Amino acid sequence: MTLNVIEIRKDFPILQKTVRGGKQLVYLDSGATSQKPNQVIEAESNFYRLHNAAAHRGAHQLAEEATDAFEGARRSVASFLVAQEEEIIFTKSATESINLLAYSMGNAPEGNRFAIKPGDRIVVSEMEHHANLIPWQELAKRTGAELSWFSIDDEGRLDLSKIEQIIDTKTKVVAVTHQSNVLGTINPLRSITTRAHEVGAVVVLDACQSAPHLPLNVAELDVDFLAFSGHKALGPTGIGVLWGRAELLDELPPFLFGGSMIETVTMTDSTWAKAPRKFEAGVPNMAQAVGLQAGLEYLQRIGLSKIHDHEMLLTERLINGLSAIEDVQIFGPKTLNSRGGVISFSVSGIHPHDLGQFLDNQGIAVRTGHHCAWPLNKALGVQSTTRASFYLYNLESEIDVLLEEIGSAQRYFGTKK
Amino acid sequence: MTLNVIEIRKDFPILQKTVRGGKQLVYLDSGATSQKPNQVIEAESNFYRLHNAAAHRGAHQLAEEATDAFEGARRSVASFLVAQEEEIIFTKSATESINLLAYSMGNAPEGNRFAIKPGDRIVVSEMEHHANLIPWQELAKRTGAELSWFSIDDEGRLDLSKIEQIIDTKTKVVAVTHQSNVLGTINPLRSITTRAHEVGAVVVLDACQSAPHLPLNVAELDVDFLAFSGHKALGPTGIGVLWGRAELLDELPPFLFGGSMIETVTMTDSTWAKAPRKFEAGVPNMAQAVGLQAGLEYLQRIGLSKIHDHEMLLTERLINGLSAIEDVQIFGPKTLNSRGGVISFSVSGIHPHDLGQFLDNQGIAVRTGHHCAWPLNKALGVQSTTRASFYLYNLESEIDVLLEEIGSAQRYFGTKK
Amino acid sequence: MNLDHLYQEVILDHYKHPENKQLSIDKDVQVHHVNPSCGDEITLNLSLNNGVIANVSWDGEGCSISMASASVMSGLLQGKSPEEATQILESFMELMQSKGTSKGDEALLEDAVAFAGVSKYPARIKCALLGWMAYKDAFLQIQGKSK
Amino acid sequence: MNLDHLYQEVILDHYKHPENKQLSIDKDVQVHHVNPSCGDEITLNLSLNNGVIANVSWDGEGCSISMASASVMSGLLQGKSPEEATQILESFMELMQSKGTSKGDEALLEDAVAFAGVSKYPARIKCALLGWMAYKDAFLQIQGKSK
Ligand SMILES: Cc1ncc(COP(=O)(O)O)c(C=O)c1O
Ligand SMILES: Cc1ncc(COP(=O)(O)O)c(C=O)c1O
Repeated sequence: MTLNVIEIRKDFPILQKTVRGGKQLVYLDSGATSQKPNQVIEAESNFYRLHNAAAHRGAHQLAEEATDAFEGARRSVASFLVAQEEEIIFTKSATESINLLAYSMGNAPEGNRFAIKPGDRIVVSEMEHHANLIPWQELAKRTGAELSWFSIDDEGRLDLSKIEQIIDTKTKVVAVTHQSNVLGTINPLRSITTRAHEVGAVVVLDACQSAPHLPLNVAELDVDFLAFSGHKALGPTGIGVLWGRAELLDELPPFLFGGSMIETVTMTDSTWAKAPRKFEAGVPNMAQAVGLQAGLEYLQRIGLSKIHDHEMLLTERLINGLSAIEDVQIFGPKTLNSRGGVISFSVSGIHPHDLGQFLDNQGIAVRTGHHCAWPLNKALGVQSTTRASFYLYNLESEIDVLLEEIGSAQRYFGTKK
Repeated sequence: MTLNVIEIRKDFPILQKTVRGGKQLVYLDSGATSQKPNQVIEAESNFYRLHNAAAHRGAHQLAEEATDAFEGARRSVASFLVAQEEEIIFTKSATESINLLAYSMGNAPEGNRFAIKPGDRIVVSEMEHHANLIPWQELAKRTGAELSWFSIDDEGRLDLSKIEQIIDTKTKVVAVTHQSNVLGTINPLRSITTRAHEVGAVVVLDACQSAPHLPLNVAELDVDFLAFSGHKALGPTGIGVLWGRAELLDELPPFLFGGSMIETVTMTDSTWAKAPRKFEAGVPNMAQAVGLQAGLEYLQRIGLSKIHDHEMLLTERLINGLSAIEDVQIFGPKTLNSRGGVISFSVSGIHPHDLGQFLDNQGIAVRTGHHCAWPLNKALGVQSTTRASFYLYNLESEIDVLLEEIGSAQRYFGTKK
Repeated sequence: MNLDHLYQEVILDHYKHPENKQLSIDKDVQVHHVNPSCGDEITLNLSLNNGVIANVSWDGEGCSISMASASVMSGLLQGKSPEEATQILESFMELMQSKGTSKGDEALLEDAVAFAGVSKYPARIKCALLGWMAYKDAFLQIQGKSK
Repeated sequence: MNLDHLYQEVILDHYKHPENKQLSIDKDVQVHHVNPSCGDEITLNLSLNNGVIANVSWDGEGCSISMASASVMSGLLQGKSPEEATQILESFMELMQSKGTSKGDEALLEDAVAFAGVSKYPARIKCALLGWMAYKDAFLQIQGKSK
């Protein structure tokens, strides 16, 4: 293991916490939200203590400092994604980022390349998080477009065999997740982007589960828009990112209307500033942007490849361990290629809620339920699963504790002697 | 002065700061954003250090704690507005709160009470901040409704003389500000709400400049929706509030789509949770909600009436001082009744930007420009103004410093000997 | 924390051997409820006869708490008058909101007092209430119809 | 900080006595630019003749920095070839981005080097550039037309 996890853990105050009557916290729910290092907490606090003022409004020193801090955070996110500064839009969450796209496209007038009309097609997949499904459902309903989707195969991978029919020539948008938040599957993007661009569609990537865990480079990914949430990437709550190609952001109409996104305003008409300002109405979430910068810089200092490798070590250990337990079913790829550190499973005879409760009682935090991917659960033929998800601060020994306590749960609920 | 400003200032670390080469900061830009007491900074940090997890998702102890913290913040905001808990929606800002309303109304199907059709009317005023103007402009454009507005009179007050014509029987929405962020005018709401309700319209109140400075009670205000931003009320950036009457929120369609706002989801259709969850898609801005709670509790501990009284003392001192300077013009009410602690003015021969720069150089932070209320500026016949705005941490001596330095600026720019 | 406070014997027994867990054809209404946060679901058939609850049958998929609670509820309400049922329902809801401070009214709730421990786990209260809310909804629908 | 670095004599002089601040009828194009963050605005008329800038006239309302900068710009570019003007424009923009580290190329920028101090005040750079950007836009429009 090349990651010094013991050292890393010292930066995360919450990991020192005990729960449920003195039990050491074992946090295996980073897929829901990551914990925060002191560096992030301090960055946010220091913004308030030293530089707080309304960015881009006012010519006094604090306003200058706040602007510098906020725009510095933008540069940092741009470098994290290997993108241009003006291509980074700060939102409140990935959910908002994707809704922004769907609403902005809905606002596009005829003639605009994003205008969607009856008969056009929007393509998603069966493994989407609700955040990358429902905004498109609703856009389809508002515009009269048709929603189509990729199914999943037995291993929990996208079935791309009918890609030419699914991404047909009427397709305007293809919105897919980079990594499934339930299965851990990392999707092969090249064939999707190639086909989408062939028919003139834009590709929207939900990078919520990949941006915090893998080195990304938007040019190499060849997608057109990308969204992720700060809180899953060591950053604060209340901040998300939308990246879009500069020339596309240029043409995309705005979403939220208000201060700072305008060029001129009269009582009846307004014109818009250039991106990214066009998409950032109101006094922005400055402290959160600065906190996110600290989080992303922390990740880059450790190295995203190293973090991914570490997570794959843990993943291997858990997959092997689970495979050795009778009555356990793993959903999603059982091999390590093209997957990340998210493992969903079920234990026969024990409902995920009960398993989760038992584990919680032992100090282990996992997630149970449909993980905001209800259609995927239906495709898997289950109502809910138990999910363990990892990050740079997880120890191999935590996997062992989890495995051991799954056995204890089986004994507790009487499904095994 | 019943407020112990000296003691209060000790809670605000940034007020100890010096700027522009050792000058004591005089922060007179709270109308743009307020400074934060340690209590708020700590509340946010402590959430990350002790309770961080995804609220409403997962049954482990941290998730329970995060849920409690987030819902506790909701209760606190409800008590601040004397409202019901389920009536409080957390957004990222007042700008989002108002856009939420405009988009949700735009999403209303025929038959829904919020459905807006060609020929319907939306009423605003000439003194609106862009955040309470452009979302309605755009809604009008999308739906074919007509936008009408109240003008202002010579004293900078709403001209309600034609209220019956302006709020006509086709009016669906009346969106007005409680207090102007440029003039300081506090608008008389009773005649507006009475007339609006008479014709079956809902009243949306932009309380950005009032909620942080006046004791509010939504029932007494008799409005239907109310929006304000956390960052102007001692709270963190990245959090806003939308309050709406329970029965109206019930009928209002959702805005952002994604996790946690659903009841059921299939690939083609979804149904929604009840308010407030229906309007809070995604992992919420939990730490910011908790920080806002600390901010509002701080305000309540001091007492909002006392805060308002204090600000009026400062306002009186500044109005008197400015009136005594030759070549100074005040925009907005020159009397103290129905106004708050926001004063815009101009000094002949010195452009607001130059005045602001000069004051900044002396450590005084004021705002200059159109203050995101461009149409109001046109109505006033000016391109920009200089604005001083106060809060509980401002000292009378700071007013004196401002007045003195305006004189110095006149000498510096040669408009006075 | 001792998990046994949550998972009482009674609960685990009902989970393994649920009562009335087969939809009866004797029904005035049928309702379907889901817990949106986890996907647990229940279908419930309810019939009234001569002013008493004649039949409560159900089917569903969910955790031990939700299934056992539906089982206990179905047995408890059978044969009761709507007024008695409402009283029981209210008493159960009160217990759920007690945050571990109440043991429940055993005279009224019988086996359902076993769920007292759930009230200490806020995320599980919805589980325990799933079947009860389905009953309440079904009853209101019958009432609505008869008007 | 010494404010005199920002408000050079030259700047205040041009502010009080601006050059070419009256729209000339001799124009090939007219452009109107605003600074959205403060509302400052400028209207600029530009004409080319025989491959040189024949006339730059303007009118506007704004702060000392924006008005003085437009004044200096208009005098400086008059009579220059478009190539020379572009060189001057680029040099001025570079100066604005120098964060106080550059004094500016006086041979090229002449009086415009007085704006060097502006580069230390990020919020004011847009003021100093308002007139220059209007010129750039106007020139591009003329070029576009002639194609
Ligand atoms: C009256 C008024 N309305 C709306 C807003 C918008 O608030 P925010 O930028 O926090 O969304 C502001 C402040 O900028 C304001 O003063
Ligand atoms: C794959 C995926 N997409 C979208 C989201 C939504 O992110 P958020 O709730 O932060 O907006 C999540 C996380 O909840 C996710 O895992």
